[in-house]
Amino acid sequence: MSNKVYSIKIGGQAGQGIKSAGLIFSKIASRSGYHIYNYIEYPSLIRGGHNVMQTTFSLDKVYSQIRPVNFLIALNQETINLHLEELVEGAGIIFEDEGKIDVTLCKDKCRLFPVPLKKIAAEAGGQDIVSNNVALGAALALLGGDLKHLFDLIDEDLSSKDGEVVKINQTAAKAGYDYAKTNFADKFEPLLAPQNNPGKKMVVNGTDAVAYGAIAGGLQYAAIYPMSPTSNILSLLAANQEEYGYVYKQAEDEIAAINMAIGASFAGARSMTTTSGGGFCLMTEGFGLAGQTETPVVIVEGMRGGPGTGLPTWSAQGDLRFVLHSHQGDFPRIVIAAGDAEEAFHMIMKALNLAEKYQTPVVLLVDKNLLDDEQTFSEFDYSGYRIDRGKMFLEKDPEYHRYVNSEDGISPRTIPGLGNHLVANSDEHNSYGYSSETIHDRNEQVQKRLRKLDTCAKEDMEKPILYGPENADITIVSWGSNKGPILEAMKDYPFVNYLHITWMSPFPTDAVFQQLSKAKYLLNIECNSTAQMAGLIREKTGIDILDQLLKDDGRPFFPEEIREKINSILIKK
Amino acid sequence: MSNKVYSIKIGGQAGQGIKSAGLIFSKIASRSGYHIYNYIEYPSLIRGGHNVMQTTFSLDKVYSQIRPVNFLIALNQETINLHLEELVEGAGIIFEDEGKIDVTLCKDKCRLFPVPLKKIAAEAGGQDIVSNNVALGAALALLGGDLKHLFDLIDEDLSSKDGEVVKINQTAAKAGYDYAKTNFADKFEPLLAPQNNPGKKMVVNGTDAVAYGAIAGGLQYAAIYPMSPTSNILSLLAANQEEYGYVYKQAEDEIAAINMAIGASFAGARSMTTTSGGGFCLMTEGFGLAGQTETPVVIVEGMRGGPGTGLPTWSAQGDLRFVLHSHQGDFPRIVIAAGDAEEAFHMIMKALNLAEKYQTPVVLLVDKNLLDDEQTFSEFDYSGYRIDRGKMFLEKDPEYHRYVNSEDGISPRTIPGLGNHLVANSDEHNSYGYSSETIHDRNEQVQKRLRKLDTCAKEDMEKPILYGPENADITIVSWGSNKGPILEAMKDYPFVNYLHITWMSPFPTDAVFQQLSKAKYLLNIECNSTAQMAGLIREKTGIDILDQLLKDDGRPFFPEEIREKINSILIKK
Amino acid sequence: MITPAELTTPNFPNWCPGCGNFGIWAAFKNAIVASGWDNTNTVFVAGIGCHGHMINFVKLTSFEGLHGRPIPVANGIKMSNHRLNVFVFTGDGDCLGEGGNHFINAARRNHNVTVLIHNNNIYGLTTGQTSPTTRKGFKSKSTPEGNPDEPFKILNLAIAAGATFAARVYSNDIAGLTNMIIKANEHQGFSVVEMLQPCVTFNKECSPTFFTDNTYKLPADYDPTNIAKALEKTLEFGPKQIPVGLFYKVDKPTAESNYPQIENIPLVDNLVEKRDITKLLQTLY
Amino acid sequence: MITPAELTTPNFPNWCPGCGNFGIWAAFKNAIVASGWDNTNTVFVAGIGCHGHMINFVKLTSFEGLHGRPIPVANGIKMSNHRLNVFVFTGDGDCLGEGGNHFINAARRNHNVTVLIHNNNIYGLTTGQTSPTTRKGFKSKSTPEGNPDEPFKILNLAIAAGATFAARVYSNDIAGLTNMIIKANEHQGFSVVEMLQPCVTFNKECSPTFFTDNTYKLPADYDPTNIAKALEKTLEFGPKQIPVGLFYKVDKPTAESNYPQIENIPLVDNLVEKRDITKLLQTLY
Ligand SMILES: Cc1ncc(C[n+]2csc(CCOP(=O)(O)OP(=O)(O)O)c2C)c(N)n1
Ligand SMILES: Cc1ncc(C[n+]2csc(CCOP(=O)(O)OP(=O)(O)O)c2C)c(N)n1
Ligand code: SF4
Ligand code: SF4
Ligand SMILES: [Mg+2]
Ligand SMILES: [Mg+2]
Repeated sequence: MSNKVYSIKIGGQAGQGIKSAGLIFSKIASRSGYHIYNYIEYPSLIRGGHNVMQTTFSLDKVYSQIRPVNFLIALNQETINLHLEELVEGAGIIFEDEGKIDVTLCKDKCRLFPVPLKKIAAEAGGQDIVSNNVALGAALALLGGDLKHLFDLIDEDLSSKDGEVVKINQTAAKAGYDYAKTNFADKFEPLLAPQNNPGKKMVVNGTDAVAYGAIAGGLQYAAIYPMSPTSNILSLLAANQEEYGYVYKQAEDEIAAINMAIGASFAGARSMTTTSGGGFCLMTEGFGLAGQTETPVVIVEGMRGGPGTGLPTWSAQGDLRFVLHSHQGDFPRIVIAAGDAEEAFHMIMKALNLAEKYQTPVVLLVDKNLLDDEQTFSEFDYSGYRIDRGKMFLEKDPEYHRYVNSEDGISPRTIPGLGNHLVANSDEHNSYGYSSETIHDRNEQVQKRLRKLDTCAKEDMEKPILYGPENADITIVSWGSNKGPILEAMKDYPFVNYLHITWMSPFPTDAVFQQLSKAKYLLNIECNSTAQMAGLIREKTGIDILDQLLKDDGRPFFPEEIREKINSILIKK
Repeated sequence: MSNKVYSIKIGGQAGQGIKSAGLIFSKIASRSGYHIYNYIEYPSLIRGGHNVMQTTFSLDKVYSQIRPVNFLIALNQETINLHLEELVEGAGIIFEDEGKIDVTLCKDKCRLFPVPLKKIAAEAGGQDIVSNNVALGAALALLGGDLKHLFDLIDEDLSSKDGEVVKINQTAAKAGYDYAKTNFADKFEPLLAPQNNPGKKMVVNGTDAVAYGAIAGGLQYAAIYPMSPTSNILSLLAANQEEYGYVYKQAEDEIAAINMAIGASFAGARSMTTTSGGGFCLMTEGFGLAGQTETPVVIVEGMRGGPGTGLPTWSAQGDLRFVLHSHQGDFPRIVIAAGDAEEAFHMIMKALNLAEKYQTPVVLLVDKNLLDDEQTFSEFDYSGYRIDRGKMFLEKDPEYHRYVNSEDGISPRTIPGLGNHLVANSDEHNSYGYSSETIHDRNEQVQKRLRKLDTCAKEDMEKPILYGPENADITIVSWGSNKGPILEAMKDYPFVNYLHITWMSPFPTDAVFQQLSKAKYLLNIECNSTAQMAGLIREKTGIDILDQLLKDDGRPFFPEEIREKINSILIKK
Repeated sequence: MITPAELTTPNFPNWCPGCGNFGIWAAFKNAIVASGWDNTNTVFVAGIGCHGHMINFVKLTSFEGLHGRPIPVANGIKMSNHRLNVFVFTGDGDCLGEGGNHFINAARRNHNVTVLIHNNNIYGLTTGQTSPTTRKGFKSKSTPEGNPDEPFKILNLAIAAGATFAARVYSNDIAGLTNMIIKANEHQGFSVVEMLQPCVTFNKECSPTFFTDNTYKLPADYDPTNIAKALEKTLEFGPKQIPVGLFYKVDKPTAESNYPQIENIPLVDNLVEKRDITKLLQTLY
Repeated sequence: MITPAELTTPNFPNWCPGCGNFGIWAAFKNAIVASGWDNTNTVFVAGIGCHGHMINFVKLTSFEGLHGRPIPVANGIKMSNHRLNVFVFTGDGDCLGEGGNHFINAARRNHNVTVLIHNNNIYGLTTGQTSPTTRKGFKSKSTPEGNPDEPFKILNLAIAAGATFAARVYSNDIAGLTNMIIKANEHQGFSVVEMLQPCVTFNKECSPTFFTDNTYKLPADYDPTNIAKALEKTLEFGPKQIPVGLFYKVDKPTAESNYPQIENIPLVDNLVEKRDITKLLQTLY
């Protein structure tokens, strides 16, 4: 089986513990030596809505969810109904054996494993919610997995609860395992058989990556107003603040959040905030304030389906142009976008440096899928990271001028309390910081600020990453979390390459131009309706990408859709 | 002299009545048969800063301010110092003859007309502020103007004050006039000699045009938070609401302003708001709310120098990309920009129709110069205007669905209180308006909304306007109030034409492409630092305009700068 | 007149079982039926939060706007058609976090709308962060070591800002809430009803028992017309010390009554017509 | 210690002659000199309005932010370096119009900053529209027929929101204001000083004579520790009935005191260092 990719899906109502069961399953897979990718779907409701988590796993690296489902755990009827079509021939289905779930429609196609989940849970002393562990136990039995991992993970997951709860869950899991072993002996392939000496791999999502990356990167202050899909970042930041010595503060709204972060940064603290598009609307004024006052700040913008409240719990890539152009007038903004959790980890650390080095706001664009979906990675290696606070002026100088003109656009920054007279001013100002409307001061300051982008392009901007062969029949262009399904799809196409764009401002015009102008066939892939990246590329390079694969329904691309598109191009050719 | 262009400048401290004196002067010129263009400069201060107003006038149409000054009224020293270089050989200068103003530097170049302004004012029973009318009287004498016009205008200007005040000002004006006649007999050309049967022309700025256009266009509700340079619009709207039967409401902030306007519009009122870039930041979320709920709203965005608080009382064109891209996700927005007051008048009326026809937000972009600067126009002819409220469904229908799918993207809109169940929803929704996250509903609604732009492009979008010959040696591309100085400059160049772009979204791609692709030499002119329009053109048409004349210091282009640029191109050629 | 059945939508509420929003839902529907509100005379506006889902569950004309912004939308509606009964359903986060500025300024201006605050002392929909009414020390997702911040006293703030009607009811007291919603709407002016709402999922403290155990009715002789007394009474909050009832009511001109141009006829009842502005243009010569 | 001369900048105030901002300017400089505030220990943040120009006229470290947003900037500064004295200069429009949400929520959280409100009952810099403190009926550029809205009572609102220090002073009472600024800064918590400030250009009503004629000092026996009394007293406003002085003061933990990680050393005194997060990453296996 080696490099084959399998998937298991767990579905049920919101509140049935789907997410935690899925995460446990994926960690079992990881500990057993597999690569995984977890994809989760849930509505903007607390209860009752349909939740589903899918773990895709393989001995090879897995880059994204896949469409076919090899194994289904159905905690409710809806799971069967909604995902019937995804089931492969011979897929296994574990479901509640109490007559309530109707499996007639999958009878012929699938292998049915009815398990009295609630009954077993009750016998173990647990409530209905414990069913998920019964099901996990049964699944492990069928897939040849190691029960020990499940025991460990239940232990770790419930470590904050009392020992009795752990016990009940473990007992239930074991009973589920035994039930399957007894009743369905040798009915399924051992897809999850433990490998020898598996390398250790983290199971990490973008939320973990951003929060922990920020902590590693020396974050000192974060002010945040909760908003899906970034709210879990604040939970992680809140939980670890005392230990790591930074401050997390919940603001009354996003306007306050960014202004508090700016105040903190002005005072000398490494600062950030996080939000989604709707909250970013409210930050746009502060965004430019940071640009104009030259105060570092990092904004993590987690995209979800817009406009308006839109699709709060679904993903999108519709805010690219928004973050590139919001706020009146021209000022230097750095905008970078991560393609997966590992990139997000390194980018947030980098963003904290960039903001301070260039004394300007930095946006890290991520999206709901990237933030929520776990993937296996080797432990992040940040040994090469160095804190760079840029031109910090910490002496005392009565002649200190905050906005002194400079070739690279960057003026030495000081902090309050050192004795220098420091003026930060959102009005146009002279080099001292005092309000000024003269042509000379205006031009000097506007141009000084904008020169930072040139400096950044020279010193820090990263070229897009090319995956696949240097020369290819089809060149895919995309960005953000589309990276996953694209790489997954490319496994089958040695003559397709992928240009993954990570810097949007400054934009690596030359590198993009060079790569695209030699491409034989260009395909742009985006999760929005207007091909925002393609527009940017045309504006910057003149290259008009004619073929677009767009999707704006909140769901991620599946590699199958990309393969289908590639095939259709190949046929045309 | 016929088509020659002259200018008179009045300068003094803020609070010295510069603006009102300049306006009176320009109306005298207009009533005497001249075309005028008024340019005003003032700092973001209430008092003490330097204010200056320049009236450019000619028997021909005048499109903008010009650099040379033929006549200066200096109410303070700064006026001399700051504007010395602009004075032409032989320029006249009226200034306070009390020894305090030092005119040594202009002695040789200019013709000096010292007048004891304050003394004359005092003799007439007036305070220092009356000096401006003394000076106007003296200027009229020197320029051969008609004192009767000044008397009339003082009367009209001060109509709200008691009769005594009018009397004092008129007496002072007459005394100034007599003083000049007596002391400087025949010392200057009669540049302002009344013409026979002058056609009546309005002296109107963009503020008047937008406010009165909105009133003419059936405005019913405006909620506004004051912000330069649009605050005077709200004054006009506030003053006329009772007579014309609409409601103007000051909001607590811009977020409230746009949400109140949206609420009013949802209820069935024709609604608008006004702001500048900083306030628009705060409206960006409501902007998309209007898009998502399909609620009509017009936003007048008056640009000033950004970023941040920037240059509150100076002009810019730095918000083009901002209004084109703000808010998360994709939705249809209509963005149009006016080139002068007359365009602004017709555009605001049109905008009110467009918003209701397409049930989506419409931005009218204007700028500080356009809003503040008066120009002579024949009376606006809006006889061809028809109110268009689009698809209004005013019957009662129990099956009414607010967001029913339709080919043109527009669903019939009803209003509350008619008995229909109407749901407007910022969450993604089904055709009824209920929240929905299904792929089907999402795609249907996103695409339905975006189709409105196609419909608009077909039915309403206007092509850019070409000024000058169809074929030219140089084709200038620009937008907004640059129109004035460009047309003024073009008076001297029969082989230069100008493509004036007024629609930004939807964008008239074909028309722009056709015109530009046949141009011999392209020059893009903008008041920003990053050539935002040129970027848009390249994104849409692929045409890369290589020559840019940019300015971002808050000042408008002067026709002289454009001529200089044209000359430099011609030399290169 | 509308019947309960006619208020039913295709969507059954997806709030958590036991959520206080069910009580509010029931009371609102009762009030609608009892008062003859329907699509000819009533509109409600909702914020974003669990409370905001209300628009999917009551078949009455509604607008679900942005998080924190239902009040200005309601103000715009009421000014344009003051014949409508206008309700706002908002949350403690929606109203006092994101939307605090609108709350105080609309209260000050005395817009004639009824603001129903689902106060569950938590951000429900975003899965349990503290809100501006969460008690100090409360442990939540955003405050694992305990909330560092003091809460607002909603009604005290409302009265200080200018609200002319201020009441508190427990969400599961359906009869009392029905009654209070009707009274609040009858009041001409900015009416605030703080609804004590259990969030059984993220705020285990403010449970139904907590509210039934700790609330008491304002005494019959309590005088709701004295502002100083009302300000004092609305400070009270503690174990066994949560008064419910009408704290304050005063008659003052509403925001909408200050505009002569809509004195006789609602704004939207005027035909939208091209206006003759010759007179205005005359001033420009 | 700083001398008055050292506070001078190259810019002379360009407020209108007679503007109350001159008094505030003088008092602030007095307070600076008297208290030994300087660039080693003090920062002020200003909003946008005539008041905001202050940063150009006092040579002390400052941040002029956005209209309505000085308070959150100040909160961020104070949390990052709580050894600094942090002042906010804001206007009635800046603080209660655009910035109202920050005002009430920062008061609630009791950030240890001093908020000095230039209350001229008008939007000065935008040349004279009504503000949230303009009296009903006042004729302005935006209300030629008279202001339709009621004003806030700033201090009443501040106390209801949670401010722990609330005072009112007339701007031209330079000695009194100097003293009150010092006291407000000494107070540990969210201190609000409403400064009655004549705008001689756009608010002819609230003139210096109006304020001298109609203000009176709170009686010596007034007890500023009783919140109910303070709420009542701050309702008072009328001819000859504008009390000035300290209305309310109570000691409560400040926002900054709730964070153990900055108990001993201000946040910014820590070196920014790469942190070892091995422990956190361990949880991901
Ligand atoms: C501008 C913006 N910021 C943040 C959010 C995310 N958000 C949605 S609901 C909510 C809070 C809900 O709390 P509350 O208003 O108390 O409502 P509840 O869910 O408790 O009823 C937040 C922060 C949003 N939708 N929009
Ligand atoms: C977001 C935003 N909206 C509006 C403005 C315009 N503006 C500048 S100052 C001001 C009001 C000033 O009033 P106040 O705060 O009372 O200050 P004052 O000038 O009276 O001192 C306004 C509305 C702005 N700069 N930014
Ligand atoms: S999360 Fe709380 S408020 Fe939301 S539905 Fe569940 S119980 Fe109700
Ligand atoms: S406008 Fe008013 S507040 Fe502003 S400087 Fe002049 S007097 Fe002072
Ligand atoms: Mg809540
Ligand atoms: Mg003010």
